[in-house]
Amino acid sequence: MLLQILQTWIDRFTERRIRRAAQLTSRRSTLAKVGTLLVGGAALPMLPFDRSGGVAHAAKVSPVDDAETCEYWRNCALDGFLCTCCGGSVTSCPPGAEASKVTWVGTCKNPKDGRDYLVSYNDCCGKVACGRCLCNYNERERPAYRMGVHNDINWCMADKQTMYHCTVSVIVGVANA
Amino acid sequence: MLLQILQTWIDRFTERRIRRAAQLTSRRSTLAKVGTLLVGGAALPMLPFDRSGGVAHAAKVSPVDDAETCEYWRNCALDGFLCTCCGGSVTSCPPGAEASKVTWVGTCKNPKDGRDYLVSYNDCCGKVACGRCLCNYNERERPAYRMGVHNDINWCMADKQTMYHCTVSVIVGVANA
Amino acid sequence: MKAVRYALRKGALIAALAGLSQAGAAFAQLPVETLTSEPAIKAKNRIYIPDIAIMHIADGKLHVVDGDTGKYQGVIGTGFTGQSKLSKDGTEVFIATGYYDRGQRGNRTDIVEVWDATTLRFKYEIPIGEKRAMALNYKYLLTQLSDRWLIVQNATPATSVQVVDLAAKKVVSEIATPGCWAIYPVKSNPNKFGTLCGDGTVQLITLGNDGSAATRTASEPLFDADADALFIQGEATGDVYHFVSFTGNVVSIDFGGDKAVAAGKWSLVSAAERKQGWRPGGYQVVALHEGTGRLYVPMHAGGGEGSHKNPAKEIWGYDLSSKKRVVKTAGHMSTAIGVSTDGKKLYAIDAEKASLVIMDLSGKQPKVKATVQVGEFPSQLEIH
Amino acid sequence: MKAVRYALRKGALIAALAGLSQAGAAFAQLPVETLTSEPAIKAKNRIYIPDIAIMHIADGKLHVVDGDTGKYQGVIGTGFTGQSKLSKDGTEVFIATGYYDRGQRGNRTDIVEVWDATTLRFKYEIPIGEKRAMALNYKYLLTQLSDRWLIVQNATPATSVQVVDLAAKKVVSEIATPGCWAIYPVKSNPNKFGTLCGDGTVQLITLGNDGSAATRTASEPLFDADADALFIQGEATGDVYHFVSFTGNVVSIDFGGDKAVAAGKWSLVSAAERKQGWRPGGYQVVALHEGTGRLYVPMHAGGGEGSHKNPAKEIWGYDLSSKKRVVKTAGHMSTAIGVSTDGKKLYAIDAEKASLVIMDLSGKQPKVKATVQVGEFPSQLEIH
Repeated sequence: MLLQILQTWIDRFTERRIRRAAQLTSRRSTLAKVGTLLVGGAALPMLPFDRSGGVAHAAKVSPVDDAETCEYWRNCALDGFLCTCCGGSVTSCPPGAEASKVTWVGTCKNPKDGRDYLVSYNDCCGKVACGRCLCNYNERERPAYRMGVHNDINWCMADKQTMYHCTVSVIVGVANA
Repeated sequence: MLLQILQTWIDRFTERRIRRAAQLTSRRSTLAKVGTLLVGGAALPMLPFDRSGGVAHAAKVSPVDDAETCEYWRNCALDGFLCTCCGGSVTSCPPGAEASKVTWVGTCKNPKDGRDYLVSYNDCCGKVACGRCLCNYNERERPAYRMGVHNDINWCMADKQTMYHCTVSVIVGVANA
Repeated sequence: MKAVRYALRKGALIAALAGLSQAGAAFAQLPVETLTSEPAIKAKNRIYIPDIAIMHIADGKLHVVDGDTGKYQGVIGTGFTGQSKLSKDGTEVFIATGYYDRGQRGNRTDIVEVWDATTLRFKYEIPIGEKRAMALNYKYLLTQLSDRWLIVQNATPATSVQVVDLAAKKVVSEIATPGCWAIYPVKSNPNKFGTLCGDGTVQLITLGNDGSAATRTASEPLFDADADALFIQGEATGDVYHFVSFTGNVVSIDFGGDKAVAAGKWSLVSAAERKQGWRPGGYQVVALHEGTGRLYVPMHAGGGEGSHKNPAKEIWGYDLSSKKRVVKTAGHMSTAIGVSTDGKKLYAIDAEKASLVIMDLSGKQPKVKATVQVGEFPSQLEIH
Repeated sequence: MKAVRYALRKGALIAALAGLSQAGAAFAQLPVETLTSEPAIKAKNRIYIPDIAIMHIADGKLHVVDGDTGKYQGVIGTGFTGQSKLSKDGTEVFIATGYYDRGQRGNRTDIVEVWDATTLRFKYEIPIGEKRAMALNYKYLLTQLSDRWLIVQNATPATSVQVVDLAAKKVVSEIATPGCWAIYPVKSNPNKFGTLCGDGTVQLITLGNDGSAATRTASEPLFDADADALFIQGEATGDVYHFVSFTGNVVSIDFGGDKAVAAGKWSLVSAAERKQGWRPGGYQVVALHEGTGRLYVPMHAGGGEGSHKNPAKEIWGYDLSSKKRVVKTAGHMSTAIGVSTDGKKLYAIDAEKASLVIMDLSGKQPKVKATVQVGEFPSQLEIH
């Protein structure tokens, strides 16, 4: 599933360019190790620190299953504003915002069933930054030489209207199914 | 001095329009009572509350004469970012910012000599908001039907580049000299 | 499952995983999901809260919150010191704003944007003049009189208004209003508005068919901007506007006739309270429910010259006909308040925490029902 | 005079005024002042701190701070996810950024802006393509190779770079760099740069006179992006770049030859520290002073998969030749660090407080000299 998603955007945006440079960096090299990357990473403690200047979620008491908190399991690699706090949900953009065409995919363990799910972190686009519930988790995230698993970039980048509004976390499969 | 300053901008920007509407609201009516306004107002306690989301001056310990604090005597009617915190001073705009052409004038008591000084609150213009040392004091401030003593407006409004950057507090005279 | 998750977070990995694999058997695998966009906000009663975002003043916002639950509904960017106004039918939001083509610099464009009030989608824009007032968000700096007339406050700093013809989608006139500020609609006449002037008079202007000032009258002096200035925001019952003054008087002015005339003056504060410096303070200082005749004001103690924007220590409520205080409740550091259209909820913007406090008015005293953090520098609220 | 002011603030007005009029006699009246603009920043040593301002992401900022005192010097707006770079001669700041003509919407323009580094005034702009990477501020996403070549990182998400000819003031070529990221200048050759690739290789590209890739080589795999990824930011001694890896290794790579080659690998952490999860973390994780051969890294304990952006619990310093740790000091919750050009000061961005911490390195251990709050989301610093 992850490979399929990555494939889709690779096909859509980079095919021609990749062909040109194929002798140097095969497409496979960009993707080959993603599979192994998804397996085996342990859910180690993260330091959730508030960089929102105290404006966002700092004072919030967070029940574990609250999708409006950074600690919600699907957000294990989400860097940005939770759409759940912005008028959307984990699977929907707030009114007036458009889901990004391209995305990156994280792998998060659901504590309820112990399964590792592939989570698509689409950005919602075309509106001012929501500014609420700023989160920053980075499980299995990598620098942008592994673009498909990088989160320090605006994933609205391929859209006509690229303003970053917030981020959803949509289940797109199971990691090791 | 205050009347002179007000006169300057009135002359510059509104003469024609005021003439047109002279039968309804004489220029004098806008200004007549400013003189009395300047006299007698007591320096009562203000509630300096932080609306900057904790980002600006909240944690600052402020000696009385520190021009980088909201409590500095010249800031008795300043609403905005102190240029002293932004790379400028009480009488100079930070590098790259331009002093506003028009301004409003406050009256502040200097605790050192007991005199009431007329203070010109020029905005510095043409750059992003400085974002530091946000203050909000309002001695003798009035709603915008008394535009010359109003501070809830961008005083860069008459400049070619109107982006609001920060505010200075320049002594332009003594109130009751 | 909390214990399991806790163990995981503590790094007791092996034990936790053993626990999880057993737990896993009890749960069905979650299905693959489909990503959508919310077509529109769901809340029936909405509060629209403009935010000048002074730290990033070119990037203001209009936040939309559920007036019943406090749940955040969505946002519209409002540009550089944009003023917003819900359309009379509640289906659109007007935003008078401007942009530089390089953010902080470059070429400037001033427009009225028209947005859908529930889908929060942009519909169209109308070019306006550059005299637009670049002011903190206040009610009455952008006013819709009728389906046709939308009036934009100007300041250069000379004051005037520009008249937008919503049918023709253009500015049709500029009307000088020197020494005057704000645009108050007059319910009985969709072509008429009032404005408060620094000499204490109220001007009434009636638009002709071309949008120019067909008639204009000035009242006698009705207030004293030096000794007891009126806050610019007031609320109306019919054509009678109720303003409050810096020292705590209610000044009612009838906008319905040829000239504006005094329609009563009374004090919010007793002699003792006046002595203690109880005064109104904030940016939106009058909340009025016309049906029940309840008027609310955010009050602070120890006030004096310059305290008129101080946040509230208490909110006081009055019966407008008897002029008696019937409510005295916590102030929530508010600088802007409002009442729901059914009169059953009181809203307060906490300026210190940048939050909206929703109070239930059904009991004897207001009771906090929800508090939601909203934006950075909210100074106004508009109730749908 | 403090007592007098205090009395005033307490409202003991009459007594205070009596005191003041006597005090007044002792002070000359303050003169009327003249308003000016500061022609330029005064600090000799400056730190340029980019801020994505994610709450208002269209309105980023580049803050300038005095590297000796921490005094704030000024700011430049950097638009929507702008990347900034001081020019090689230190007189200009390049900003690769973009704007919509209606803030959050409308027509998009992408440019490189050239600003004066001390007057903080805009000089001119160069149009660039819309593929510009809209990324968090990181070093090496905008790189000046020579007086002529300025290279802009692209992401669509396919990766490439665009080559700006500063003399011609235009983009002259786009070079595909699929699966690779960042632009590392090579000191020995002003037409050459390197880039890190996800397969663990390093590509070296040399520009021809027309700005296209005249030569391109790929190294053998030099790191493992799965097991031990390299942070994208590293620092060079000569042509040798020193990167650190997620698990705490230093990986040195020589960019000087035809192909990039390994130039040493060693561990920042002992076996015991590794077991305790001591790892590098942040966005700018290597500070290097070439003269003294000191290398600093922000470290956190209890780290593991996903902790690579955690702020520092401690900052560790090493002697690059002996590979021995010589400094162990407080971390200041930093996620970005740097050393002054004279090697005498260590700078750290406290990500929690959004502040710059200036440390004096002249003693045995770094000593905090000043702390200054800067912006909202600083993730990088550049030292003049």
